[in-house]
Amino acid sequence: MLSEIFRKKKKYATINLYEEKGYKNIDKKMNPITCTIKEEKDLNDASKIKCKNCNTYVLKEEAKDQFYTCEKCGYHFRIEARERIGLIVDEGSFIEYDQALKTIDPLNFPEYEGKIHKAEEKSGESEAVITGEGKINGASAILCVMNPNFMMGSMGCVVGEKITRAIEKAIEKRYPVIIFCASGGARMQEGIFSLMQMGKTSAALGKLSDEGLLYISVLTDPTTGGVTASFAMLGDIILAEPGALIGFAGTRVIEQTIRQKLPEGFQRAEFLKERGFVDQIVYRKDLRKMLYKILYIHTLGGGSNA
Amino acid sequence: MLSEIFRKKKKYATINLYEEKGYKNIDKKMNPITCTIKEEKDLNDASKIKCKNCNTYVLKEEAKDQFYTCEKCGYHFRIEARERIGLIVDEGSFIEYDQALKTIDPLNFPEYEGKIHKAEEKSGESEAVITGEGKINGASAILCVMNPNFMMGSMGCVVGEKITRAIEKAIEKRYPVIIFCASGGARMQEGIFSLMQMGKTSAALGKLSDEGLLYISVLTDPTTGGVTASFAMLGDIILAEPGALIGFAGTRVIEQTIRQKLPEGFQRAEFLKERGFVDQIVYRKDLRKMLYKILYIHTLGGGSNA
Amino acid sequence: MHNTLEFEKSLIELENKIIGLENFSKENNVNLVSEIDILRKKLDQMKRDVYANLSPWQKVKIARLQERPTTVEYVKTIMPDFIELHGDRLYMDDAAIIGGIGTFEGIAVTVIGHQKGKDTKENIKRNFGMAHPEGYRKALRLMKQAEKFKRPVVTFIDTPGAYCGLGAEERGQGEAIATNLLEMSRLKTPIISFVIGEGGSGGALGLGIADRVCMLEHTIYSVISPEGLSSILWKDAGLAEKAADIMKLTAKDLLEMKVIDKIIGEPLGGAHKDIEFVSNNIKDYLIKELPALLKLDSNTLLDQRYEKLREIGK
Amino acid sequence: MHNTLEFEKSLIELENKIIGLENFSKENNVNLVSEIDILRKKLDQMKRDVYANLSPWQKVKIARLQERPTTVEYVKTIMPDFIELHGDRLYMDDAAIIGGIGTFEGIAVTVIGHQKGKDTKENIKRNFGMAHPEGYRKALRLMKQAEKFKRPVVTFIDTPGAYCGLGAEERGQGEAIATNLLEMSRLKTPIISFVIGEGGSGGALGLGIADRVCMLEHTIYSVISPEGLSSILWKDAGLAEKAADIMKLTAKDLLEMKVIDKIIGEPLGGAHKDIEFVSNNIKDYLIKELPALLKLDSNTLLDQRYEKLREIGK
Ligand SMILES: [Zn+2]
Ligand SMILES: [Zn+2]
Repeated sequence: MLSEIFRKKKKYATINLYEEKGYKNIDKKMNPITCTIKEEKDLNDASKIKCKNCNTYVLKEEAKDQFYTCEKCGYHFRIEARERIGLIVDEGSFIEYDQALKTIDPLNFPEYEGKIHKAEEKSGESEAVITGEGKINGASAILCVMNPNFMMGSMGCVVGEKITRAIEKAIEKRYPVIIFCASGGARMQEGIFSLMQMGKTSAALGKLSDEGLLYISVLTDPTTGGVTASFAMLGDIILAEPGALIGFAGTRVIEQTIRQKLPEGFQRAEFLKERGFVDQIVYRKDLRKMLYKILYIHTLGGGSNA
Repeated sequence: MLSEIFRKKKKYATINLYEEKGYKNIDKKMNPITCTIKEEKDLNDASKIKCKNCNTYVLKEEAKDQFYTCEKCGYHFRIEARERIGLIVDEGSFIEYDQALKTIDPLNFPEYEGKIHKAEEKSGESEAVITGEGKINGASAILCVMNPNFMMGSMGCVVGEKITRAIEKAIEKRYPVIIFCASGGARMQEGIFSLMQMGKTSAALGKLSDEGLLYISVLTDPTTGGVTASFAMLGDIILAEPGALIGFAGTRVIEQTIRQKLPEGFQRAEFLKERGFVDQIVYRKDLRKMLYKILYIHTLGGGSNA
Repeated sequence: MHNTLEFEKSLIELENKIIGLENFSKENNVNLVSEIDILRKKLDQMKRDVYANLSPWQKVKIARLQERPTTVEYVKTIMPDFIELHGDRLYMDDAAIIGGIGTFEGIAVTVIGHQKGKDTKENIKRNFGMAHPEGYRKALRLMKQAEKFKRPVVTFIDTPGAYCGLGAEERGQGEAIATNLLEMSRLKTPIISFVIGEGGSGGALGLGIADRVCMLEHTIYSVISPEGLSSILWKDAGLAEKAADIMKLTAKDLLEMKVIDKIIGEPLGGAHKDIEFVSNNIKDYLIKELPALLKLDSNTLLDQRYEKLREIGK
Repeated sequence: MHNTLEFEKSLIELENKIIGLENFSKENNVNLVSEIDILRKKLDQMKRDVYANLSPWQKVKIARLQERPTTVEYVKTIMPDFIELHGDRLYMDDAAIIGGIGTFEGIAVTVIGHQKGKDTKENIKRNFGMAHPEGYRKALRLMKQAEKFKRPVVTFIDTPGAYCGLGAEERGQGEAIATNLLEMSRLKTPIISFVIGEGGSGGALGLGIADRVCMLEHTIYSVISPEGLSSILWKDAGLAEKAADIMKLTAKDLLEMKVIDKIIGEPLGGAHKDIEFVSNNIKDYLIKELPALLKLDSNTLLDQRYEKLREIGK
């Protein structure tokens, strides 16, 4: 209870304690990054990647040290879900859920199975999201991390189901939920089932909210379509990586609709913050620290659950 | 219970019943109007009033028959609170509350008492709002009716207190509340006390809402300032009379701030409806019927309290 | 009839021939009663065959017909005392979604639906039923009001999709729909949804989280338009018919896949041929389903609604 | 110091003279220690007299000083781990109101306040602390979040008033403030408000419904600005000083009238002379008042908050 803390006259002590435990050493604990970047296809040299923003070729090793951002312009490369997990959670703390879950191709959609196989091969993953629990500087959380390279991070039944189960697990364990969004939208090949995953995941977040539990949404490049119109926008706190494309409709669709080019920076993270939909833009190198800080503040709760 | 109604197979019967009881005869029951119009000062002839909108001179008797609207252009003249009550409630059903409540001039403000006396003389009323209970075509409601001619319908402690008491009475009796707003804003002569009436009335409406009771706000010309920024905008349903000026800041203040003329129709009821702040524009002649209709639908409740 | 559907052409041709015979019979005083009767029966059978075997693409065409009854027409016939309530109390009144209150069978009901126009002028005002964020926020405001006053909510779905434009993105189309999904999933009052025309993607779902979801017989509900799918799959929006064939977007498909609860029957030729017929079917469904839903305590209601969503693609 | 206040001129003159004497003493090696000490004491006494007897108009001037600490500066000193959270999730992030979370004495707290700029450039960005509806809606979003997570809310009030412009009217300035008044009156978590500069009318009250309302010593809180009142009463905004005299807008007036609960002391010369001093006073007040408020069950908390509002002008 707060009042007890106050009575003990531990005046202003907590903040120092907190600084000690948390922020200062956090960078040193960062996990080694071992995965490779797979999204930048136009490589001349396997050891280099080209920055989409400033067209510089960056040494992969150097990019790694920069949390996969361009040293020159700060551009954030898209990264695989497992690399993301490596950047965020304490080493060895991640326990994956439902890894075996695979789509049943509910519409018997032409060529869908082949596409899934290809995506599996290319990514080494079984679906477009990895879910599980882990610790961030010691603070437990449920994490759902989308993979922008697995069929463009599209949401079908497996993605919806894994995220829903993870949220339900969070309710059971009374953990906060963090979802890293990266998606081209709903997965067309699963038709109406993919649309309904928007409702399912949102309903699960409604339950989480009713339980008074925290949900942090982290928007990374790209977050669009059905993911934007469901869990991406439902965070108690919504963070975004710099420059991330975030929107409901795709750029091309809008340009066709309004018959003009979109203005520079439209649907970028900075634009969304300006428009009131993002709490903060956080550089990837600061993300772990920021998440920990929010989790830490949150666990202090208010008067009644502290 | 609805399910009982359904079981009895009284299919589609209720709507007819309702038409019979309510709508059809409602206009015939309209009270005779006996008060005089006091706001239009520039009269050449006591039997005529000039329409501010189309500059026509209208015979008072004829205006009365038109519910104090201009026959030619439909302009709604400002009307006194008692005339309004006469237009709305069933004859003889109105019971006034707190008529004796008078301001104590809390700031000892220069010339305030004199102004109050003048307003009393001019209007024959003791304050800028009349509160009480009455029936509309048999349906009970608490009514607060502001008087645009009593110190410009400004809200001081008495206005705030009378409205708050009326809301509290509604909670006690489980009646719906209807407030007819007409106000130039907070009453400067009561300083911070007048500002605090915004909080007081809004808090009372919060309690009313928590009790699941209905509040209908009717915006008439003019509804501005502190009244707009409190109870006027808090209706579950917000109706407005055509052409009514409705806004937070006064026209002059805005024009000074932005250093340009305001566009035609800005801050008028129709503009506010377009902008999403008014549910419907209702002609004065239809207001009683509309209010009854809403009260009637409302009393049917949903499944659990029908 | 404007907007003749391709597959109706032979039916219309036969109908015109029958009318010709009738006129001939009358003018020349030749008795053709039994012959015409046989032809009429044949025509009726042909119509039944055509409408019983519509292809998905034909369903798409019917679902989009401009003559098709819209939300406001169903509301008028089902709830003659409907009062429209405007505005989101935040930014704008969006005419692409309408909402309000009225009485049905002696109880107060909140109705909300996408609203297409009946002609070009109205369609411009109503943005062809494609709502902006403020439309979804108006819907949410009215749903919260319904919850407060314990009124059930009925929604009518009829949209090509949420609008894809600058303003819609700027004002948070994604946020608005997402918030509706979440809030509808926990709204403490029964919700029943009817797809009455096009159920287009997230824009449809934004009014579609419900305890019961029905589709009229000749409507569609899908994650993307057939044109959209074909242009993504085959870079050719002209292959929409082919796309429709694989999408499973008809009422029959969705009922089989247990995504919806009920198909509401339409008259031969589609809802616009006899709106009373469809309205009565909707009324009957409401009369059958509402009492039981209204009887549930809100925890059970919400648990069942959650389970319903939870089951899809589990 | 820029922006010299009229009534401080003689104090500054004397101070300069003392500094002159000190320099003279040092340069010429003349011992003036005791003389200077006497003068310093005199100056101190003069300052005390001036600041103890400020006229309402002088208070207005101090409350509006550009050097005066703003919300973000108090937040930084009181809650060094503050995380700012942006946006109303509806239309825009309004820089005239800031909000976020942080820890205070080991508990999580939500802080919200008007934010003026420290120079012209920042003031343009922050609209001189005059919020649009989206500012009040951001505040409400953060307050509802605080309620959900059982965090107390601290607000800092410092605004000439809510902005009076086209966009503000179009997007419902009145609605936004009104909704905050209602929602703050029933927010199930403690709220403590501090007027740290100007408490201007409805724009101030929109963050000001609270369980405890404090004013810093040299702040004002009023239904209209002195300029506004004088231009209405006497058609002359230049008579603002005269208006201020009759308005009862100082902290002392409001405490006497029982509209506020406490005056938070400022250092001699105003809060900007020693922000730590003021921050410590604010901290002490929070430490004294928060525990008891946090202990109340939410019904009692809300009943007491209601009674507090209810009593004003009863
Ligand atoms: Zn670069
Ligand atoms: Zn006229």
